Amino acid sequence: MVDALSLLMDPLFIDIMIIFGIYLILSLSFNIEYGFTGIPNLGKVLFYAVGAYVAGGLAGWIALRLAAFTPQQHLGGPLYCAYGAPQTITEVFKTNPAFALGVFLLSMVIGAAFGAVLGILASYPALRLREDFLAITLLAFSEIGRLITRTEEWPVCAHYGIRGLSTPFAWLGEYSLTVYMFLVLGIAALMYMLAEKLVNSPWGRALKAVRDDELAAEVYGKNPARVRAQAMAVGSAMAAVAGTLYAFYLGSVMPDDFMPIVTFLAIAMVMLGGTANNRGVVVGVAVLVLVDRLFNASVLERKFGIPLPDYLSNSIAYLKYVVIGLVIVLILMFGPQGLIPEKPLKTPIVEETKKKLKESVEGGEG
Amino acid sequence: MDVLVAENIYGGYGDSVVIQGVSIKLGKGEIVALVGPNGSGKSTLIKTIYGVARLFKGRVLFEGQDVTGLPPEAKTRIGMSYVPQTNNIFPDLTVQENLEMGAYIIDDPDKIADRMELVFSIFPDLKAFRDRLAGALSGGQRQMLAVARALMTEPKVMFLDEPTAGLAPKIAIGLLKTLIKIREETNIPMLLVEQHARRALELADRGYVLVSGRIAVEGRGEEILSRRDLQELFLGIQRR
Amino acid sequence: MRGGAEVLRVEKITKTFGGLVALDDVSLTIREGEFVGLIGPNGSGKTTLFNVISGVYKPDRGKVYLFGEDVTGLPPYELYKKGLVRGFQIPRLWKGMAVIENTATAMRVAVGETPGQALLKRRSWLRWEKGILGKLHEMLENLNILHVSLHTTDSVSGGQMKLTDISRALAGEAKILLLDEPTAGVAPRLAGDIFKHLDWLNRELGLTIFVIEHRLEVLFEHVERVIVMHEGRILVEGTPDQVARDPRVLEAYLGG
Amino acid sequence: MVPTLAYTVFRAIIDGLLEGSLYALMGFGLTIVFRVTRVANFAHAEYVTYGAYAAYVAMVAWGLGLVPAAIVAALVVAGVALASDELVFKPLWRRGSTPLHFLVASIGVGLVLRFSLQAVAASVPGYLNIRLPEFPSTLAIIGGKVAINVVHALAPLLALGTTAALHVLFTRTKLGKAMRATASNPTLARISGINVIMVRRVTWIIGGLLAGLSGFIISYYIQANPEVGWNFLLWMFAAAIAGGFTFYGTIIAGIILGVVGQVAIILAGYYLGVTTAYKPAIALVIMVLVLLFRPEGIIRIQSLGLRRRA
Repeated sequence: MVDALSLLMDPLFIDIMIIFGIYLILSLSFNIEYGFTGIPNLGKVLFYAVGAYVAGGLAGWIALRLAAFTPQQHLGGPLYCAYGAPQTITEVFKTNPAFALGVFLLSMVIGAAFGAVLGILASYPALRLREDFLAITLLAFSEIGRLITRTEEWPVCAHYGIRGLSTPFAWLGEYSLTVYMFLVLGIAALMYMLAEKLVNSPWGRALKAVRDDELAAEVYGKNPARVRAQAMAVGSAMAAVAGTLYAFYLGSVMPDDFMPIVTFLAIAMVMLGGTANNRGVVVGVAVLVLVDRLFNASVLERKFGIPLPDYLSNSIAYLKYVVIGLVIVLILMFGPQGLIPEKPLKTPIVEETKKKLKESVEGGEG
Repeated sequence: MDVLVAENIYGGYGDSVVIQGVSIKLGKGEIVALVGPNGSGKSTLIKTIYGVARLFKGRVLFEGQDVTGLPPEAKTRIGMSYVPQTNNIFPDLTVQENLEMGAYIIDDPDKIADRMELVFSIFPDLKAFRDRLAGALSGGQRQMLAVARALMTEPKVMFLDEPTAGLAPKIAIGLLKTLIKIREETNIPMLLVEQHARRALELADRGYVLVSGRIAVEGRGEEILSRRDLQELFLGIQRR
Repeated sequence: MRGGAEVLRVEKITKTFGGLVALDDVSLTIREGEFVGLIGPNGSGKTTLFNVISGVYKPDRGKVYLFGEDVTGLPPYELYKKGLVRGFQIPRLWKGMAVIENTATAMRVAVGETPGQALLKRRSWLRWEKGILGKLHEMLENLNILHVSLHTTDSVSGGQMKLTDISRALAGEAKILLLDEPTAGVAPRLAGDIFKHLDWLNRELGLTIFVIEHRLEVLFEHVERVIVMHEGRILVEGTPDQVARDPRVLEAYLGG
Repeated sequence: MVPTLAYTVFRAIIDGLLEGSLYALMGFGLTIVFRVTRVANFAHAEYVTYGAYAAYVAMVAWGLGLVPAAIVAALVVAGVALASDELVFKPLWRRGSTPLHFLVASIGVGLVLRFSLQAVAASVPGYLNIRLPEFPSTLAIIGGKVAINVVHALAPLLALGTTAALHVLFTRTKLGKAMRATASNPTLARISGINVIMVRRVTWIIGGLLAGLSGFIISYYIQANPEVGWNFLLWMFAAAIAGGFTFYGTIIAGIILGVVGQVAIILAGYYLGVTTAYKPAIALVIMVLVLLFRPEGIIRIQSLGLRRRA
């Protein structure tokens, strides 16, 4: 009992669980787009960033209004970029539970809405381009986005970023992160169920139809442009939710947190687990989040007492990306289906047919 | 001795067997036409013999030697030359470069030059356009180039898959006449798949009529054309 | 000759690719309840005509009318809504999906095809799926692919792929069905069965069918009217007997 | 004010030519590999980085001169490029992977290359930021303001030289023609008896050689780090895409992109107050616009007639 409690308060454990939850949502969203619909959204991180920035901007702005904050020295850009703003924001989080919880919910809703709209806009090139060029275009979109966040003070404070956020449970003091972990895992579980319900449906079949043969899908009444826009809307809204969770966890939103490598990580997770299989994605995310968090010198040395030679302690943070790159390559070469391959969608058409076929086999034997 | 003998060929794609036990042969200097209604498997037969389509069963002998299962490029090296129906030129290369690539397996430059001269004497049009991009040629010129490219390898036998497909009648007949000319000058035997059965049977020495993956009739061209059941044969409506 | 109101009318369609004239001033009419065959040598423009009718290509000139309505240039999914379904010569199956899923995806879904409905109208589409199961199983049973209905379509045999494609065309609940060589690559006996099935649909359900077919033997047994194309034009039109006896048809096929 | 602006623009053109030559060299490698093997190779960026590091190691650790270092860089990267094909892309091609799979695999290869270098650089002192010890000397100073360095001449000359050499290869040699033939119609190339495997190898080697040279120039020109190639990735794709993946189109598009990028950002800063931080956006926007509205490219040189077909 004591052990369980200390585990629940353990920063590394909390960190792994929260990152797992966030990446699970991000990877599920990539799976809807890439796995089910065949849109290679190499710009995934852009929509993740949208959620994070909406959360940061909204929380910062409202908190400062509540605290009637006036900057001593204004640096340009919105109020929350001002000197001294982060401290004030943190203070409001700590003292005003209604604000903290309210702004969290609001950010998720507005962030998801922003993500969805942007996703629909970004689905436009998917009509005109071959898959590989589409991938490059979407990657370019996300890089343009990052360039803007790095450069513009309004509304994102440029390289200074939006700081001073906290978890919506900051007012709980030392239990804040533990409670937040449960919230993140809860939302991730909800998103998993949502994703499962969404794709195991006639809509899921429409997605796969557009993925497998667009012209045939058209002949049977599916409008590929609409189907893709829907997939991108759903996927991008989910990615934005993941971004919101990330912002409240980390407490800051910085442009360089949204490099293409985040997208690549999500790709590796989906491919390892199994494209077009949400259960597989859970496995893929679990494995690679562990790699991501445990390939860390201070964790290995201080936490687990594993001594590392100097050259490893300097380089281990980079080696994890080597592992991720290898995962992508090896999966493509030796098992493109991933650990858990794609299966027929779980709708009555398949489930009842399974039963019927089984009965007829048994009947035949008897 | 026959140059090419294909015995009891079963061929097709994936797991569907289109050619159902066909045997054909090709003698020295012979032009043999392979005709038949749509979907009867003419192209598939030629592809199966050459090794582009899947061979399920049967044997291919070339100059008495068993070449069954040899990959297409190896067949090219031993003197079997193939003109595919489509995508049969390098559109981004000039006419001359196309011919050079046809002669890729020949190392002796003098031999290539001789070959090129021969080809240009047969196809004077190509000589005029030698520096033009093949992709810019007209349909008829493209087909000539395709045949010319295949001739560059010094083949001992040629497989032609519908060289006149999509050509206007006059140009198509011109091309077929050129094939006769090639035979006169080089004595290379040819296996010719043709949609236009009448034209093909009139010029060929012998013909096979393929119906539903089987040989329905074989014989000399005019023999086939004068048959009373020609209509049924070519429309694939066989009344037994 | 049967035939009621006009279902499909093609008026003076011309379609060129580069310099090549694939369709040259083609006009034809298909009436309700008809079973019509389209034949002609390779490259005569049959598949291009189907592609123009079904919205895959836009014609250079001319009009396509469906139930009297001008549908020229409408995308295929709009035509599907109006009741036109077409098949392809080489089955274009959704290869990552099971056989039965391919069939089900082709059905006219009432609800559940958008993300919102998939979630919020769950009960309603679940009911729909359970409701159509019997019909679906019967159809696959008839086509003799029920036993492989849970295999993905890239893992079944060529013949079964063809049958899956046909099951899809049937599931589309078309008012007019365009089929491009439904028997290509299937065994002769199966080809006969497929046509018997089409004949049944045509007679019993009044489905209008327009079919490209190379196996004239089978085709002529079932259709009441045959249209012959040659070099992008309509050469002859008539009953199977008339067509089979017409010397122009033989010349077209021999390519004189 | 005007003379200053004029000098600034002149400076921008000089720098733009240098950068453009780099985009051309890198984009060309991307193009040739894409044309022959259908791999849209993200790892090409990493080849460039490896070129920079190989040149540095050759000069600092082995004490070689500038020219031998350039040769070492080219050869090492040719080896790396060839190895990535033999180990990854060729096996994938054999099992019938799609172009998208190639692209995703190349991301994986890129990650492996970049971060294993990153890991080494992090544990060897002095390797996180490198610059060749021999600095480019000044060739001329124009108007007392604009210094033209050796590297400003070197890059365009190298680009020109390689173009000329490749032109000879592609039009005069059997091997070069076979490469073009394979790019044009792979099936017919095989039927004609062309050794497509050999063609493939040579293609990767040439792509690698050019990337290695580019990396060498970069580390001669600016300070390089393990991410330096990655920062050029979208520029090289922009050059290849604007050039319609034609051989000469890519080279010309690359040079134009370099000059336009530099000049446009200077002018935009001067007249509109846009910061130079937006320079990469020019490449990105051009690339996206070309892909969306003229996917066949804007500068397509057909004298060698290498058109891109769907």
